[in-house]
Amino acid sequence: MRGPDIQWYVILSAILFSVGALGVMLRRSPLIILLSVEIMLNAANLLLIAFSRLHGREDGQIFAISVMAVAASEVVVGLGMIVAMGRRHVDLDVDKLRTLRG
Amino acid sequence: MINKPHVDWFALSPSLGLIGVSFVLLLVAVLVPKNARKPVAAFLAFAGFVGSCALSVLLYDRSAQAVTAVHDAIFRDRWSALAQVLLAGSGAVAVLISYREKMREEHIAEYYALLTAAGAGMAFFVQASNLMTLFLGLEWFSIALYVLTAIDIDLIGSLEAGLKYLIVGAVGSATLLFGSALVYGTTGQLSFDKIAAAGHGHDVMLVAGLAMVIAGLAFKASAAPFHMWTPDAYQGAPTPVTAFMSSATKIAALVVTYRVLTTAFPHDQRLWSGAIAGIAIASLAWGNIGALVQRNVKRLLAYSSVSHAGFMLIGIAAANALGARALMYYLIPYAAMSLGAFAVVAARERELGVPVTLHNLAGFGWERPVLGISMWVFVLGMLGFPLTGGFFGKFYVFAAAYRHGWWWLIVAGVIATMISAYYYLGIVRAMYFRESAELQLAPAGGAPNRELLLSAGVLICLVVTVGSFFAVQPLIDVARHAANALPL
Amino acid sequence: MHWLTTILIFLPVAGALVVGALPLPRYWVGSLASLISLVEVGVWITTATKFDFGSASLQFSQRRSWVSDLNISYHVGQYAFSVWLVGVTTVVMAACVIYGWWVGRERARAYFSLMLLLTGAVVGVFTAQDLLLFYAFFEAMLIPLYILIGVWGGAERLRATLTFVIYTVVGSLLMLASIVAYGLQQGTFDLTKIGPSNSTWLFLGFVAAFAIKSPLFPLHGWLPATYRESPPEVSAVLSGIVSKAGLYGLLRIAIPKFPEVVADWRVVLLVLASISLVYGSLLAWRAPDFRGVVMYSSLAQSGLIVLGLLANNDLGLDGAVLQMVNHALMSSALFLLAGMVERRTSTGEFALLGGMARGRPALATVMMTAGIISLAVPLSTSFAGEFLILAGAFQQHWAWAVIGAGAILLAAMYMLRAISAVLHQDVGPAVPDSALDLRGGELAVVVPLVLCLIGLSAYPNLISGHAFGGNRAITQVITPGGGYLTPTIDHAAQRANLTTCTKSGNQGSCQTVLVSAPSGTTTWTRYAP
Amino acid sequence: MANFLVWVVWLGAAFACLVSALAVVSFRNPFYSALALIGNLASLAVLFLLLSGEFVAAGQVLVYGGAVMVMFLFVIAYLGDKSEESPWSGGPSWQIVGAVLAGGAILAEVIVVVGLKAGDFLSSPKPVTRDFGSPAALGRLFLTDHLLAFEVTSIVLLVAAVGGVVLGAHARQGEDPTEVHART
Repeated sequence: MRGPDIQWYVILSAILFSVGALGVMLRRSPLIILLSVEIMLNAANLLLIAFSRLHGREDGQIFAISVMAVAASEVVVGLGMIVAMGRRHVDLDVDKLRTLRG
Repeated sequence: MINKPHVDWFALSPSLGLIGVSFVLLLVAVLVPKNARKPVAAFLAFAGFVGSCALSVLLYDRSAQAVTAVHDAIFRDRWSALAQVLLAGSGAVAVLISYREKMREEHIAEYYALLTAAGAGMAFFVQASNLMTLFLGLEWFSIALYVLTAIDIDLIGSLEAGLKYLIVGAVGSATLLFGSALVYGTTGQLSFDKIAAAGHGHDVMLVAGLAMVIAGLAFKASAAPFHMWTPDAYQGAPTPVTAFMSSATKIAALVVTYRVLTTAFPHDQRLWSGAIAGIAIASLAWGNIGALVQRNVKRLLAYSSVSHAGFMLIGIAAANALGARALMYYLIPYAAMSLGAFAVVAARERELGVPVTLHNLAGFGWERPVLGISMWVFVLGMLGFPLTGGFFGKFYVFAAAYRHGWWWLIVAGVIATMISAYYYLGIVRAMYFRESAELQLAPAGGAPNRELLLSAGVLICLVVTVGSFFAVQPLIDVARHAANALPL
Repeated sequence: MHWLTTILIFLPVAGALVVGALPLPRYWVGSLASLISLVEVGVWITTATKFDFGSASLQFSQRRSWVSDLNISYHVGQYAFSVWLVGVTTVVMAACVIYGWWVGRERARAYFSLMLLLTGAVVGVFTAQDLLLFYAFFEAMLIPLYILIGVWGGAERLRATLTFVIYTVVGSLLMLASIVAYGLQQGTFDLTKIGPSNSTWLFLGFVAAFAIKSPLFPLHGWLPATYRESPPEVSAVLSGIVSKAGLYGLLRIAIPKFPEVVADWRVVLLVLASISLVYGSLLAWRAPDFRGVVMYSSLAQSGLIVLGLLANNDLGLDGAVLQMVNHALMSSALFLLAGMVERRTSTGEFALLGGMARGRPALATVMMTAGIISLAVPLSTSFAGEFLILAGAFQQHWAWAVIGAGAILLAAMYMLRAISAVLHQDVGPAVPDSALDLRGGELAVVVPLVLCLIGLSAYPNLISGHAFGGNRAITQVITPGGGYLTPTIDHAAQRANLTTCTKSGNQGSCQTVLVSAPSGTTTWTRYAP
Repeated sequence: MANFLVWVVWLGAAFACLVSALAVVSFRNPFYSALALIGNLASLAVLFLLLSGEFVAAGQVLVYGGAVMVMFLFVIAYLGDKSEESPWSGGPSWQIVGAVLAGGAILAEVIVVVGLKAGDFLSSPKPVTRDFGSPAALGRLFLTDHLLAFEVTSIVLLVAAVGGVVLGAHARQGEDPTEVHART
């Protein structure tokens, strides 16, 4: 294969995953958290496709396509909740969501 | 040329049947007139779960030989069939509990459709035999559960719980996915058997993948430190949904965890044994200490479910046949106790119209003797007292740990149980030792109406909880046959 | 025939279910429960008359496999000493149930149902021959007690139940850990088959549970709050019957199953027992109220009985069993009397009591009799019991006997002080003139207990001579090399099969040899396999 | 030469990918974050192409870049100002420390893993034919080996759609939903 080895892809995807994870943990807007989750899923997808190429097997790509569909589903549900909350004039800040307390 | 794979419809029947019912329920949402929608939908959902339960029993009977079906996508064996029986049973009881729940009438059919879809997803999930079906099954039921948690969209708490559950759940599944990708990268295989056959034990990348897979599954099993969503989601979700989540999700996640670990990673058994033992201890500690300070009963039970995950993980950490048996057996009374306890909470909640706390449980035991005694039995069962299956559950788990040579796990479990006595008996104390008059509690809207369906659900749970104490041997035999499907 | 034990356990349990489920008025509930508890006494009398006290073997036993996976079975049966403990249980429980009926407890269905449940659980503890079954009954006792104290107890009942439950749950969970390890190690949970173990940790797990239940110093912290806040008949059951479950556990499990460990720990346990005895007596002497005296005397008596159990000879064991029965009767009678006094005066404080003997002959007579017997005057049954125990302890070392004798002197002091503070002296401010003498119902409850004591005083050998069958010979000898001998006695042939075990590391090896019966050797009574 | 070009493309795409990902998590306005994510997805699609994943790359652009992100943008536009947040401000400090630690741990773990692995295995991909990753090849797999996965994916989408419908219902008239805390 020409170009970079698979390990460069793996490193890239690891960094992406970490960036996404940091976004989830540090940001408070549910929308941005949702976007960060997408980055994490995409990092995993990159990994899947890279390994699919490594092993010369297409099932990794198949997996990646399913993941896209699943990610879209999560986005639908997540956005649905965010919209519902927005309609009810709730402050969209996960740190301020304190209705549920022990 | 496209050669369609042979599809073992029978192996798929428990989940297919349920998802079929779910589709029918979506039609009901449109076709059946509004006033008849609730009973029709509830009945269909109940029938769906019972039917799925029956199919799972048949599947159990006819799957003595463990095989994979539909091109290595799913397992057809007794381990998954038994889990499906439990899942479908929990679902049926959840329907009984749901019936009188106050919720939006116009979405009642969708509610049951999502409930059955979640059940179907779990039934599929426990059969998963490759990393792809594992991930898809997980998402299938998770997404349904996210919506169910948030379904009471008039309550901020419900939406909030749904959103928190979704975010944490999505992170969990992304972790699982990344781990799966690493495993796939190391071995070039997706299916569990072949991952094991590829034999890359102790490969660094595989171990990293394994760790992330365990973390991802631990999110679903709400094992510490991946449990942070549990109290919020359990508290905010409509109580019948909480009941279903607490029992069914735990069944699905733990059964699959054990399956994945033993089937795909037998070479790394020492590693994952240790990791699971660590998670188990963390769950025991966190769950019990967290529960000590709770006043809200749903939240308290949520923390207790974290600690129960810890107990069952002890069975997994033991990594022997006894541990598999212990896990399967433990799940039976646990599912019943957890469903039953939340059902009782639901009854009290409907009666008072406010969240149930230890404070307003006062006098409940005397006002509603049957529910009171049932709750009493459930919490004693969770505490692991004799005369309930919870006792033998703990006993077997300890026995498995002992067989593995890890007496310190027993010590951890014993200490956890001691701590848990405080808050479990606190529930009994709240129900019996105080009068409701003394605290001036009054039912919202007159005397509580008799809820036959809910009481029936509670009684079923009661019978299972107590029955599993007396009928240990038959249940253990069943669990043993189920565990034979695993390469232990 | 073999069903008798099972009936003894499950008759009250079934009765509890009936009483709890039937929607009867309060009076009828009480009478039904009393009837059931009396029938239970009748069943026990039948058992006792059919029991062969000459045999040391398990009788009326029944065994059903329960969890064949781990060799757990429903195995119940009675040894001679269990018969006596079961008997005293049924008698005391009947008295307490009838007292509850006479007093007219609120929420009668729940109350009597729990009392009957408790009866079944305690009888189960005394007859279970499987470790797991034993544990199940042991824990099952806690459930009704928790509710009985928490619902019908005094003002401080919430705190009392909390300490009580924390102590007992901690103890029994330690025992559970030991049971798991012990049973899996030995491959069976059957008490009649399970072999001895030499693990100190397992032993301590069992001892912790039993010492808390008994109670034994320093694990008696739950005692004061619990005994003061319980309804009197529940206190009677607790100190009379439930504490015996702990002592029975030592007798049946901790001592015979861990011969080597007991040998190593004997002195420690004897010291603890002595401290319980002396410290309990002193506390009882200083106690400001009637219940306090009875309660701390229970601690002292537990210590005394443990002294007998660990004396490691026939005398001590016989005395211990006799004293268990004595104490069950005495302490339940005294707690019931305390309750009766409190009903009249609303207090048990000695400072507020006094002079109750005047014009109340029945109260004075019954209380004097019970008190005199419990301070162990010569010719009384408790004198017999304590004498046997001290004689046994003397054979261990004279110091134990001295301590015991001293404590018995203290017992005389505190008991006389309590009696005089209630019955004699000036009329206390809390004693109204209108306070009645004991009524018929109360007499019907407490007089039978006192009569049992008087009967035993006439013939204590009924128990002390019939607690371990006819066998009077050694079973276990700790050899100087650290091994131990386990003989089984063949009486017809007048010889013993001595199994010699030697220890090397954790593994022991055994060989069986035949020896002639070593008569007169002071060692251990074979009372249970 | 061709090898050099591939390297240049890879570096460009990887750089764009990282920068856009960092942008997503640090923008104040979710609108810009979403736009940055589109850039991220596009650059990932380029990487997919380099890995012979033509169909996946196309799907990435169409499904993600098209459908999903448009949905995001609509929602953000609908919510307006409410969705804005000042990033990196406040919040419990332990949370940030924990997050940085966790993120760093994940990163370090994987890099160490890969660093240790560096060598023969990851640098010798199997040779593949020209139609590797083509729609036809993937389509065949979807209908044979991974039939079930395909079907289940559609079920997941359907469940999500039902969820969207349920969650999208309007609040009841005449009730201030913030007041309704009956259960919680």
